[in-house]
Amino acid sequence: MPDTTADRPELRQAVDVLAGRFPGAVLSSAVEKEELAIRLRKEDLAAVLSFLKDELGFNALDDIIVLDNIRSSGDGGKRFTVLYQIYQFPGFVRLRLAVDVGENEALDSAVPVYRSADWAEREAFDMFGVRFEGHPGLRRIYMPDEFEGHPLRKDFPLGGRDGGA
Amino acid sequence: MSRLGRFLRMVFLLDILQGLWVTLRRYFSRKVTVQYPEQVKEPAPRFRGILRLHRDDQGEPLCIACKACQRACGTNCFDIEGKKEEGAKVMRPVKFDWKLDRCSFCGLCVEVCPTAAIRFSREFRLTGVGKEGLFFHLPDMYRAGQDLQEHLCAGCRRPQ
Amino acid sequence: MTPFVADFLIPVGKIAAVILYPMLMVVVMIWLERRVVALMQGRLGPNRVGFQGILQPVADAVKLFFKENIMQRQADKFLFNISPVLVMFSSLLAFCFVPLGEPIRIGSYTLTLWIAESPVGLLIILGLSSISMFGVIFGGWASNSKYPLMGALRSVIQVLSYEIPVGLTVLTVAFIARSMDLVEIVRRQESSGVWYGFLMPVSFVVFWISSVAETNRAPFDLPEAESELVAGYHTEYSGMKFAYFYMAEYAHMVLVSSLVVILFFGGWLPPFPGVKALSFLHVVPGFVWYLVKIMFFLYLYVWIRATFPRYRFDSLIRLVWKWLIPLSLVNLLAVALVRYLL
Amino acid sequence: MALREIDLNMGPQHPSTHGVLRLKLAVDNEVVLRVVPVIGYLHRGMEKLWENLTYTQVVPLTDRLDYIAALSNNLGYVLAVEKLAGIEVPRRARYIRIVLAELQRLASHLAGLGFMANDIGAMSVLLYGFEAREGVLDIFEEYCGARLTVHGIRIGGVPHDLDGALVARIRMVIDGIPKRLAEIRTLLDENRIWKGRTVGVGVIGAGDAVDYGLTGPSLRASGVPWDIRKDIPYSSYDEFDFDVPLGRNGDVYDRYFIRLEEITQSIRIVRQALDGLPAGEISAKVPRVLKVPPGEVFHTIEAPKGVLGFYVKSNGTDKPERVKMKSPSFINLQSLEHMCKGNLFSDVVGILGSLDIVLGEIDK
Repeated sequence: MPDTTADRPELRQAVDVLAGRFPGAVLSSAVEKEELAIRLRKEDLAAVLSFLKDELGFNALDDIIVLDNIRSSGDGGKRFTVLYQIYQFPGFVRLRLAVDVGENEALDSAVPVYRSADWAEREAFDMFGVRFEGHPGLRRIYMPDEFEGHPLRKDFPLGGRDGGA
Repeated sequence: MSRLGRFLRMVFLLDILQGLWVTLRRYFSRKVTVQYPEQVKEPAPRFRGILRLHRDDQGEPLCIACKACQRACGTNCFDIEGKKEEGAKVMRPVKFDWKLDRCSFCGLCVEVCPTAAIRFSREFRLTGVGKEGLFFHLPDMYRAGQDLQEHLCAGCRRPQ
Repeated sequence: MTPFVADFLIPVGKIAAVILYPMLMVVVMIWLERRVVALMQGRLGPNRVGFQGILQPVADAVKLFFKENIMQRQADKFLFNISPVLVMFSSLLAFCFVPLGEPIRIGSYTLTLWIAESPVGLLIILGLSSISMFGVIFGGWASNSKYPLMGALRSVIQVLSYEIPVGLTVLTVAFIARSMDLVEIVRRQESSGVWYGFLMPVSFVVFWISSVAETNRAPFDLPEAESELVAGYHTEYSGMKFAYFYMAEYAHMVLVSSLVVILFFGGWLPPFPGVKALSFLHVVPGFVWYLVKIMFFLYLYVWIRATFPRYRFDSLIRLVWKWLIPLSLVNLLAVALVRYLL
Repeated sequence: MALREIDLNMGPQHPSTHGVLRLKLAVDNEVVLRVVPVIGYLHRGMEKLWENLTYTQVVPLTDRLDYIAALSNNLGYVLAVEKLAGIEVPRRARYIRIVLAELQRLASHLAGLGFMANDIGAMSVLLYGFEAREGVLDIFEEYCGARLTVHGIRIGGVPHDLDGALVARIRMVIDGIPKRLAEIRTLLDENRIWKGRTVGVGVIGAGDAVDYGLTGPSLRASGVPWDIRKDIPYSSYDEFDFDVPLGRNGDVYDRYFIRLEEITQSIRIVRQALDGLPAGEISAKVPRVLKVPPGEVFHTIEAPKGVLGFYVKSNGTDKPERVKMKSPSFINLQSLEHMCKGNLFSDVVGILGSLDIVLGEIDK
């Protein structure tokens, strides 16, 4: 099987360009399991996304993934990590951006950059309560509007709050 | 297709007639309907029907109440308790509850069973009246799926 | 024959027949539709109730009869209740004017196989079939619900459009036959020795397409398009009221098929009425010929339904205004010209 | 003006919403002004469940996502876990997976075409499609004992081998499918009503399609050559010779046509895989209690509905820390409003059908 993402020079290049353009934005970068992951500063997210799309040609967003770090972060770490899985085609390059966000903080919305982020962000909001500023209509997507709480958070009981049946 | 061809097709409704021809041909072709319950489509040998506990040739239960299936199950279908009788070599189940309503017939329990005691029968008729029929206990587990064979034979109207 | 029989029993019997005959055809038609569509799709269809499932429609009717009649609270009560009746009534009434065959002579008494013969029978039937569309429109509107309303709206436009080519093509028949009396039209076809369908194929095709559209049948079944409007104008109806709509649709189909047969395919005449060598075909009673022809067109209805996708609203309107109406106008002109010259 | 606009509720109980989708439509008579999809009626919290199950126990649950193509979900998840755990799958198992996955694609497309045609009013096509699909489901039953929720792929390999009888059966079934396809094509391809309902309807251009994140046949119908099987081959897809059919206009007709063509291509791949079926093991050695080293991975496959992705993060135990599924239908449904705006109400059902969505996958 051909190696698709492992240590391709363009990946390194992308990181370098990014770090050069946004000094201090890239907190860390790593290639793990043939996938490039970049950890970003929260404030730079929107700018980095539009830079990646417009100038480096990452034309599509796969998905937005939220991780709840309540058990692992413990002291001082931020509650959520939001992952942006973006890619470029043709000439497949895949990139994962990670942004840490606290429970009461909001992220810049990616909708102005990637239209497909609309529902993904609504899902993240619905399931975890991560808020996105500048989203054109951030409301629940799966759960009923009057639902309280965010079911995918680690502290939400598996069987539901009434214990499940 | 040429312009003229397209025009002729349009005026003489060729596309319409072709469509009618297809359905007319199918009108006389073989039908796929299986007239259940008179006819039964026989399930495949590997069909994942109701779970059944098997015995060995001597009629001894194969199950050793190791609870591997209970652990493997993703939907908590099983509730098993074993007991080792005086002088017996292995444990035997004294309680083997299986909840059909929770089962998704994924086959993880069958795959982990070390003695091949629990296996799928080909019984596909899972419905019943009332909830009681969905809870299988130890004696039921040995009988499960037994009467399918007679049913199949009645279905195809072949002598047994 | 006593006056009692001639003046009372026979008319009553005829009236009963005019109700029973369409209903019987409806039963056959519902069964035919479900069976034929199933067979064309590689299935068997209903085949358990009665011989080959022929009693399935009866079972359905019994079920519907015992079902609860649900009416929306905001529905217009009067119109909601009257519209299924209107649809059914006008369809059945039209059958009074449909001749089923030559009069039968019993001694001195002549038994006509129609209830009323009118010099303008054709017009009356067309009028009545338009009235049945009022039932559809009222029903859709009175339901006070969106899907039925949209179904009714579609129905209005469809009827408005398709009445025109129907009227224009019927005129050509009237020109040739010099009559609007249905019995007379058949007799003219007998005397002229050729069915008008072969004389005026364009008229026949236009009339047939338009009447499929007028009966709300696939591929023109927009007012009740299942995958779009749920059930169209009768979405809110249940029980017997729904059954009225359902049966009326089939009764209408039978009516339209009868009209096609009478106007274009010689009614109860055997094939090639003018050819002497085929006169042995007269052995078969006219009524049988008539039924065979009707069944053919009913079968065609079902066949088309099993085959084609549904028209979209705009292409349906385009079809009638850009193709059928100009075509029927030219056709009318041509027929009139031929008639004038000959 | 106030009266011209009607709010129309389509679903969650409606004949052509493919499950429990609700569309809030604003229509002006028949013209669609706005479409707002409301989803979540089938939300079962799969991702929450997965976090509380072992890696092996998750597999049968993925069946319930896209239940029209359950096997593709199995494959997507299993590949992600294997990548994370560093399990090398034997070549024979990879080939068997491809046979199964392509058969599944075929079945899914046949069903999808049927639903789409049924929505547009050609109901016989649905039955013809199902008849052909039935043969494929019979193969699945023969192979792993279930027809719909197959659970036909395990971590490390496949549960059963393909024996000679089954191979012969598969060949027989796929030899019969072109005939059924020909019938469908005669009924629809040139039919004037079908063309009137599909050509130029629900158009989405290449640029918009990419921007909306559209994937799968719906994206390729807009002329974007993007097929994971070709571009990032997984599971030995690079050893096969097949074409990626492309559309030009991105309308409903193209989406219909792409699916037809992909069925033909799938048959080609299945034939090649059966011809070149390598000998060997059908499963790698996987410990009974699979503990995956800490790490994270995002793996995508080309499912019948589009690009299906699984993000798996492990914490070193036998249960995943987080599994996130990128479902193609979820993303594809977002572009519905773009396609429907300005079209007629009748077209909404056709466009929805052409997107080939499955609510089990959207709602997770």
